[in-house]
Amino acid sequence: MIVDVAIVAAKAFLVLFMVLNLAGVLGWIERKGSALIQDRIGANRASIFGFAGLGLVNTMIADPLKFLTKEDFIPPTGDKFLHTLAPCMALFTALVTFAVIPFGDVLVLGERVINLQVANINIGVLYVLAMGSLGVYGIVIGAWASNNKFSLLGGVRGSAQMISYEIAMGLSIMGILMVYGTLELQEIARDQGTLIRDLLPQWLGFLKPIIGWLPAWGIFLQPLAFLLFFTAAVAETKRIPFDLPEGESELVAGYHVEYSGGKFLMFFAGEFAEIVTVAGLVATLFFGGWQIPYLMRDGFHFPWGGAWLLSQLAVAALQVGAFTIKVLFFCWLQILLRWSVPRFRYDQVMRLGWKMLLPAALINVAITAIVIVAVQ
Amino acid sequence: MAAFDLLRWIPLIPLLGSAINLFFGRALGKKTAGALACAAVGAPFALACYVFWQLPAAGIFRDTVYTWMDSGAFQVNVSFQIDALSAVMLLIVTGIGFLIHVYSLGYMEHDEDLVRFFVYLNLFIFFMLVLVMGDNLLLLFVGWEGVGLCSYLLVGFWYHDPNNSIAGNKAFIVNRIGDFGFVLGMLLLLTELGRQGVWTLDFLELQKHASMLSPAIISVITLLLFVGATGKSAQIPLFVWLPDAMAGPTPVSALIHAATMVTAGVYMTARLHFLFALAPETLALIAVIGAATAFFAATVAVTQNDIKKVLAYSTVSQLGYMFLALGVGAFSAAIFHVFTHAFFKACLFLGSGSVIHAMGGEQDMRKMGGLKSYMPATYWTYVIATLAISGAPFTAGFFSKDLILWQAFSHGATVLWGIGLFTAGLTAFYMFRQLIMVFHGDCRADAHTKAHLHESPTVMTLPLIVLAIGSIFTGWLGSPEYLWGSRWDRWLEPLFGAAEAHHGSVQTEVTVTLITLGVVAVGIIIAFIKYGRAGAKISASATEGGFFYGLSLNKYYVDEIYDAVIVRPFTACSVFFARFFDPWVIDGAVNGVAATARGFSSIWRGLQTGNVQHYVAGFLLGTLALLAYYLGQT
Amino acid sequence: MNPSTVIFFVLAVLLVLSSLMVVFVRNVVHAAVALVAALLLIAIFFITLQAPMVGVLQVMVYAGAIMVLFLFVIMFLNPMTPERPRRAWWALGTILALLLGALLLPIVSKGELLADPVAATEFFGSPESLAKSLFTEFVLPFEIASIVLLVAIVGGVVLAKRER
Amino acid sequence: MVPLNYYLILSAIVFIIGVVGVLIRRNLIIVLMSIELMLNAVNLTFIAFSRFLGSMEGQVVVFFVMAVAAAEAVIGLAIIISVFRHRETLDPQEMQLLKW
Repeated sequence: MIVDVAIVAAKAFLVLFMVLNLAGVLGWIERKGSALIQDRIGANRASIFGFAGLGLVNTMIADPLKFLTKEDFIPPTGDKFLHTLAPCMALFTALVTFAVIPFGDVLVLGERVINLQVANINIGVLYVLAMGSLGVYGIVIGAWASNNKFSLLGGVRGSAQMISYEIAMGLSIMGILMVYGTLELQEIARDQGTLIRDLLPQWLGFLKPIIGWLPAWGIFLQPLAFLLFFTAAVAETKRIPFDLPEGESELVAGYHVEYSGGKFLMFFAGEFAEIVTVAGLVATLFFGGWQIPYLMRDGFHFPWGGAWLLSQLAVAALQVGAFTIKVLFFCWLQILLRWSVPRFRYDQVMRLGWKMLLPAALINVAITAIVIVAVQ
Repeated sequence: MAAFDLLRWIPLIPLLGSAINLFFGRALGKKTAGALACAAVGAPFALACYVFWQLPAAGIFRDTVYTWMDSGAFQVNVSFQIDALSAVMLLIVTGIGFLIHVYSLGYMEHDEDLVRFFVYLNLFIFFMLVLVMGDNLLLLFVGWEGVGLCSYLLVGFWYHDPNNSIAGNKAFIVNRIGDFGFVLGMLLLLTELGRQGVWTLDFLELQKHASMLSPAIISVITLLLFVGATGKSAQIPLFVWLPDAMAGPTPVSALIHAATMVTAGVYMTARLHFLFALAPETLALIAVIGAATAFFAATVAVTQNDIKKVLAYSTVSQLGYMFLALGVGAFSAAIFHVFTHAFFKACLFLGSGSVIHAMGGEQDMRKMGGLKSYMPATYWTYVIATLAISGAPFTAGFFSKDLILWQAFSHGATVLWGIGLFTAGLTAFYMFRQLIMVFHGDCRADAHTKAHLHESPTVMTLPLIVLAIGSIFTGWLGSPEYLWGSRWDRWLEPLFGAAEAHHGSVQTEVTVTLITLGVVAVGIIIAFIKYGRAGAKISASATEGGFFYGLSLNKYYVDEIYDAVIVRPFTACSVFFARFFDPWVIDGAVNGVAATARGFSSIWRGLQTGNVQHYVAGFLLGTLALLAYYLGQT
Repeated sequence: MNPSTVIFFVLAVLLVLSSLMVVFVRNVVHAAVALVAALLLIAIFFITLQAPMVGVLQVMVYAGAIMVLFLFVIMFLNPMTPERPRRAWWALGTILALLLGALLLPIVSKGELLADPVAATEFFGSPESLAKSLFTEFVLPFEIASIVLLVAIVGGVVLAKRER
Repeated sequence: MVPLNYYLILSAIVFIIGVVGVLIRRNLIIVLMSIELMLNAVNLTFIAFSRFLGSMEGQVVVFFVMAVAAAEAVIGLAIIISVFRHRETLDPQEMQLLKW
């Protein structure tokens, strides 16, 4: 009993630690990446006792320190309680989402079977969506509590945008749910270990030599859903090109214009945590999660014959490593996106969400249903 | 009896034609709409011919479409039935209806409202077919009312002239009086038979059970039904609407007010012959009224100057003949006259229409004359039809009218026969008077009209020719026994059976016929003497013709008498009710009820505050009461 | 008192407190936030009652969508005029509500205490079981609900659209 | 295991609190929120019965209640917006034109 609790606590701590640190790393990557793209040096001032060589470490330490030592300003006409509650909610929802994302298969230690996932609940996907929908409160409440017109505008924009894109996001996941037939993320990840040749029906047998060797990852089975989900998820993180709630050039800083110090750090960290979460979700739903193609529990089994057997611990390490690399890749992709694309206009954001993503997601669901019936 | 699903299409096709023209007529355009309307009558005519051809083998065709009402033992079906009698009427309605539709294409060509005209006309055909094909009295009544409605619509067709609307109203209202009698008779029949345990209005059932009623009841029923017949068929005292109904377009006069609708009373009486045969008193009354109407209308027709009015009174007179035949029990003869009369009277009306068309709307015979040379086709067909209605030997009218007179004579109604005989002479006189005034002598029209005189187009003359041929040869079907025998009686024998036994010898019959021919000849000769001479005085007025002439010219002042005796007192009474009874008693009662309700609601309206939360509180109070009740129960 | 009862009472007290806040707090936004809290607490109750699917749906639909809509409208209108309470009406309302409580509580609190008559299975309350009843027995209400939602969408657009 | 009655009493209390809100508050948005509170109290009862009777029907009903509540909120808020545009008030007691 106590050991179980301890294992869960350890996993939770590990995940929290990783995500938060990754958020810090991402902060540095973003600075350096943008500098790279804009042909400048960037983020080279942080130094520890005059030593500026370790840019990553320095920035990771200096950023939080700077925020935490600044004055925590609350607008006198604002709402003190809600002003404090808002960033907590933003960070909280971003962090707890990661609880259901599996970062590896089961690890068997003696008699104990450890599921490499903080919480394995049978409605994991819905949980993700539910937490995502709670994320909007951080913005809305923070914006209102600041009692500032800019932030209120940002909050209104943010709530409308997030509600709009939640629908497209939920519907785009629907295709994945239909293909894998489960709401459990661990199950989804596990199902992606099979190969497409095992899914093809008799009358499509001629395709086996062509695409049969592909793993049954979401990206291959639901390519449209991936595009839709990734777009909607980026919109949910409220980053460029969807940063209308912040809109630095129009709303100054939107919903967090009245935030400073530690509370701003929480918004800041929440945003990066969201990036990590989105990356984890995309990896889990569409890119096999912790799967490495042809890696079974006892090692590699290649479709063209041959096997490379590995110990169980090595397999687990490989899986966790694969997952981490995938997550990092998608984090990098989002940052690249941010610095490459200009901001949408607000009506364009709404049109994209309601008139393009939503119908496309519905069509995807319909086509998926037809194909599933045809294949069965 | 054989079921025959095709029957329902006979009335349905005209109804569909009417509906299509009603909704899409304007879009289709005049030509297409007219062609459609003609086709919508032509197709039923073809069907009717087929039915007629098949009928002898089957005896009776029946097509039950659906159950209209089903109330306990009483059931009414929408069901069509064709027997010998219906078949004859069916052919008249569709055949002559088709000819008149074709004629209307030409006659109404320049009218703005041609589409509306054909909508009404097709609707009329539908209702008339329902009337003659219905297998029960109620369905007959539906058709009866429907044709009345169409008659009203068509009489007032040119509603821009208020006189036309008034004529339409008059036709409708006078008919309403007759229909009231009809409804009473029908209800009495239903309830009296119901009292005997038979709830039905079906003709065959009625015939089977008619003998269950007491003679007195049958007399009342038949009298009431006859009141309906006098309205629809323009008999004394309800004939006044028919001359006025001539305000409608002439094809309408030909179709509705000569050939088909006005014979509905005759048809109804013949259809219920089994009832009427059981009521000798009613039959006697019918005979007297028929003869009186025939004579009376003929005397009016003698002096009329309007070409259509003459024909209208002539129609009334001929209808009188039919009722005379019905009254003496000669149902077959009556229907035979309906049949022949339909041809020659339709021909006469259409001919007069052709004349009016040529004269540019002029209807006064005093302004016509000498048209013979301008419109030969119209003239010759008119001559044939005039000969037929006058009863010239071997024309249709000769056979049918002679048959009626012979039947009256042989049934011992010598006085009625005498009246009929004299009327025949009058008929010959006024018809030839009209022929001479319109077609012979010098043209009295003004120069402008004269310049435009022309023969009518083929679509109008062709029906005339067909009808003229019919005016001669249709009569040959019912020749007396001493010539080549009557196919007609044999055709209707299964229906009317031995009701018509011929009395008297062939010598007597020939003698009677010769007497009739003599009277007719005298009438014709007088007409030629009085109007045929060169320079004969055509325009006569009431003052110079003597007392009787004036009386006749003014239609015996019947309209004025009705106005004074019925219309004015009735109007005065209505005014009284409108001024005093309605505002004080009726409105007072209605307003009083409203005021009472308002008085009470003023007490309660305080509850409706418009405040939602008050309502919620009320809601809650109700819930509390329910909960308390529940707690008290357990 | 076993742990589950303790958890129940903690949650129940929180729920009642947040409900009271919804009704008695002056500030509309505070009330809305309190309602969100109450809804989340109810969702937790759902999950403890073996209805995880409905619980998560509660979070998604109520907390995630409906309440955001409320907040959105509150910010949109920004109604800052304070209410003018009427004492008499307050008293009446409170008395009526207390009466309702007095009548309702005896009903719900009497009768035998049911203690888990059915051993709830793993399957009970799962998405599969919910879907099974939804798409077999209740498929007609389900379709009707979709129509209701469609009508609501159209109605909402029509009502809130600024007429030109 | 917590007895069923506890849940029923809890939801009754929440329900009554909702009733009070509907009755006394003079802000339509809060009234609407109180209605949501009442709906949720009833939902809790349904779920509790569903659990203690071992029947899925309670959960299905809650599912439908949510759908209806969503529709109700949308329409209610739309009405509030359009009323506020015309009258600049959210007080239900000032919206009483609909009477005799």
